[in-house]
Amino acid sequence: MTRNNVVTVLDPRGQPSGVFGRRSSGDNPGTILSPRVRPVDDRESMEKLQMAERLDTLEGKLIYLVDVGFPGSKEFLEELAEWFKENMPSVKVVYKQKKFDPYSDDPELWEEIHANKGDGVILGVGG
Amino acid sequence: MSKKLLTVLDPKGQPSGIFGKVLDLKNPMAILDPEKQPTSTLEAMIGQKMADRLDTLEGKTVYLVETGFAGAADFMKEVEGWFQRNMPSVKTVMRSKRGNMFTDDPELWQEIKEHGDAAIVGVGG
Amino acid sequence: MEDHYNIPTAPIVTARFADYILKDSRSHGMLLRYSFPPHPVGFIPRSHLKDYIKGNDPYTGKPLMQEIIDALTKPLTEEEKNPVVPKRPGHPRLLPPDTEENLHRLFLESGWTDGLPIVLPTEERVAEMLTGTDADPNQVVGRMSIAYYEEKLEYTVEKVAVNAVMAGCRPEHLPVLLAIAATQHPSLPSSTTSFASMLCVNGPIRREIGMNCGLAALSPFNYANSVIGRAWTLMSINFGEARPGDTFMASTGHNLNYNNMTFGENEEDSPFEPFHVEKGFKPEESTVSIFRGWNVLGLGLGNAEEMAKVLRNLPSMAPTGTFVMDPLVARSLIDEGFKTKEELRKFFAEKTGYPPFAINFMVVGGQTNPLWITTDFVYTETESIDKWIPKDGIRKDKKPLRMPEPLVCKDGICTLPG
Amino acid sequence: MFLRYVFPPHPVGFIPKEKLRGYVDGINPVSGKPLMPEMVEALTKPLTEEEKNPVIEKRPKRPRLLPPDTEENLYRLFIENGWTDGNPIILPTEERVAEMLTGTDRDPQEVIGRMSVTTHQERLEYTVEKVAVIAVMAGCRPEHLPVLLAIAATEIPAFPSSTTSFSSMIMVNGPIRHEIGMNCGLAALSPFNYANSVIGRAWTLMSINFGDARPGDTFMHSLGHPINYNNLCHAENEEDSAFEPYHVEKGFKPEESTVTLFRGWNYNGINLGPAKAMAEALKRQSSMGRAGTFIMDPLVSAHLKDEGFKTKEELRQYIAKEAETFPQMINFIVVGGQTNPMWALTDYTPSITVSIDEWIPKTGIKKDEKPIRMPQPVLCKDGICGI
Repeated sequence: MTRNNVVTVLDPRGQPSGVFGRRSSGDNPGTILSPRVRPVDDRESMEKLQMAERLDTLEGKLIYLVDVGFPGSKEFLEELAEWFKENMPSVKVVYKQKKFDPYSDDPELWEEIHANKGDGVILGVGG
Repeated sequence: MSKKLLTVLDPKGQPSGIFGKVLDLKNPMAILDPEKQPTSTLEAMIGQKMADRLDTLEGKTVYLVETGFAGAADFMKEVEGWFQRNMPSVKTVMRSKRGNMFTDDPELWQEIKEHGDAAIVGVGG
Repeated sequence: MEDHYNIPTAPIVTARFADYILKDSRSHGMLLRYSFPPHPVGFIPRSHLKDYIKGNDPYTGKPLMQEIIDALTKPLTEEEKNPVVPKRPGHPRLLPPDTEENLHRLFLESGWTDGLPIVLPTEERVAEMLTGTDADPNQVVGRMSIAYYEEKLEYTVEKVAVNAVMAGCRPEHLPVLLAIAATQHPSLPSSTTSFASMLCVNGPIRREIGMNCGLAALSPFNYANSVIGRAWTLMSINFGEARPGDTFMASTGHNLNYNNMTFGENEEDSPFEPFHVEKGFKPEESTVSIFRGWNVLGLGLGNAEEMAKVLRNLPSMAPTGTFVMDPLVARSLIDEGFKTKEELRKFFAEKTGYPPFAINFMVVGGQTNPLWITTDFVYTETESIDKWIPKDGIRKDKKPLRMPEPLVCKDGICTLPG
Repeated sequence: MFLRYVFPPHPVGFIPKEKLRGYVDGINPVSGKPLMPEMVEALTKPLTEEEKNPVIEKRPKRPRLLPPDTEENLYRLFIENGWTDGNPIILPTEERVAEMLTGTDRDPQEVIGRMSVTTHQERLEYTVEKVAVIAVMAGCRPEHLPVLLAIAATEIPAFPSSTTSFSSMIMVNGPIRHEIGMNCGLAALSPFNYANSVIGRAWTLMSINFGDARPGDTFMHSLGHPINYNNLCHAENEEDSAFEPYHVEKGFKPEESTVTLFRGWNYNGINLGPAKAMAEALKRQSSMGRAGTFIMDPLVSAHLKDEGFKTKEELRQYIAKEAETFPQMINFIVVGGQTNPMWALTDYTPSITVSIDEWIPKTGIKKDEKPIRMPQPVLCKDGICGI
């Protein structure tokens, strides 16, 4: 294999597909084993997602602390609640745990926060 | 692939005339480190002769030596059973080799030399 | 929460993953307002957590709590109002012509290989590889990503052929690789826990392309076992976009990623039905079966009771077990009274408390020792190879490349050569 | 020596007594003759001439060069003779081997060892040049040669032949790790690093060609072992480890470069938890003997220091007591990218630790003008991810 004659080769990489993985639905916790049946999202639908309008202040607001299930999340959010009690006592905080595992959706919880007129959510801790 | 002819070197090691030898009992773990394993040479091995055979086994003492592999002891018991059924005059002596299946056992060979006429050794596998 | 319920949300992630999360969210359009306490928050004393909350976000240097409050109160910027998912440019079909030496360097420095020598995928070699199937080179075979939320890369029959050439394969191997690619499973799915995969081939193709199902099948002594296992890893790197530290987060990594424990099941010497027949395929169909897990205990000796004990003692995250055993073990299990794999599964389920469907058995080996290998691998799926085989049969070279055949123990006498 | 072997059917282990009785009363499947009469005959039939003067056919010395041929035919020759691991090789032309030999000052014809995958069969002898041939085949560059020469000189094969499918591990310490770009951090055991890949593979190719490994003949692994492809080749993460490096514990100076070879069967890679859990895992581990080599992420070493274990020795004593085994059977390696505080328990025992420095050229490691490096993993920037 003489190393100096010039050759043309093909590119080995796949092509960007505009298709993204989406978190698995609540009723099927845990990573669904076959990539073919996992829920997917595409560029267009993702670009339509809008962020919510922000609050003018946290004073007097109802903030949900949502624990996603990674080790240390509960303790961290409890310390967070402690901080609000000491520094912003008017902020009402509610601690909630997401069902299933860190990778699954929890529509009932979001519905509950909405129904109870939660003003904001602090979600964590990933890592 | 170009049709040009190339010359390449041979990747294999050269026959060295050096062979591994059965391990001595004092150092059974030597098997794990090639430098400590005793070796023998081609010439030394050619120099070893096989013993003359017996005219018959009738009335002789045959040592049945099991070397430690799984199933060897049971197999040797069956061999002993066969002699008792088919050649009752043969006196059989059951022995297990000390150390593990890779080590030498000079004391046992000495014992067989003094008391036995022949030996059946096994079962490798 | 943000889009559907219009409720502002402040996500918190530890600083270790800051780069990854920010890049990941940019590629998803929505610019969530993250804040980063130091890593990790698990397994550490409460006092540390208190300091984190009073302290700064190490990534941005700003006070953590202030960041969290801003995330919920500062008005949306223009950019946040209309998220854009950047459209990534496609890769060219051909790379710029260059010398072979420079191309070898390019493939290594771009991270398109496993570090070992490759066969450069020239147009001529890829065309020859494509004779291994009747499928249209431009047919999309699937999409893959080693991570969960990353953009998946799409690949065609031709792209599979490119990676097959790189791995050192011949056309006769292509149908097996296309079946693997069709499952869209990467061999090294990204997890900080360092996953490994296993690949078992069943059916007539094992013998036709000279796979090793017998003596030393899991060791590097067989051409097909080596290049097929390797090709799966090259496809996972190039279709799944594996970039260590960026998309591939395995802390120590896993040595099985080199060959993915690729073998053919020893159907001929096994007293049980072949694995793919258990999964509903006909014996004369050829298939690949894929497994994923972490632990491989290479030395198992003893009866079913001992096998169950070893599986029970195996600390694993998943209540699963897959045994790979020598034909001698399979026959001694029959002697112990287990007539079918179903009976075996029931026995093991009782002994370990794992669900029966999560326990698998495969037979491979050359009958020189009644050995079994214990793994915590979970079975994911079985895919047919036949639909990728050309109409007029597997495309073989005039004189197929074969490494020396191990002397397989003929049943019963199984004599060992001198 | 033509010993008079007699062959009962295989196996004789783990089978019921009646079956063994059947073998003894039955036929020797190889010769087709009744077993016991053959055994009697082995002791009574007079020696033949051939048996009186044993001759061992002396295997001829192999030529240094193979007959010239096209590239394609040479690839086929190497595969069909079983001289490779099945994956593509770089053909060892004289030009490439000469370039590889610049990686050391040692005389190419110096014999540096003899190896056999068996304990008793003829060992094959090899020179510095033969190691360079293997290095070229594996895809190495001159900068890797010193590590390979150190491994070759131990005469230890990566898969000594036993019917129980051995596997081995290469672990490198000292400055050479970074000089030749080895990976001791994130994904170190996975195929993402040039040096880790080609060095690990080279030991397998040496064991095949110097150890004369021929499956079914000298190589009797019943199932084989997937770790034989790369032999867990990695470098220790000395920088992020809370303990002293492995080779320093074994008496080498930190600035010395060494390679350590291990051997074992089981890789148990997914464990969390403190020293107590490590002892528990070792106690429960099912394997021959109670040896244990823990392969741990740097985060684990930091946790263990927090738990109060100042040195590896203190940790070793604690675990040995808890797991009721000998302290010297326990070893620790720190490797990983600190994304997960996990440790792996293996039943690997260290065979030997040897210096690499004696094989390095006087003028230092021979590097290419622009050394080949695969993308470096993004290591955890110190500080924000420390404890």
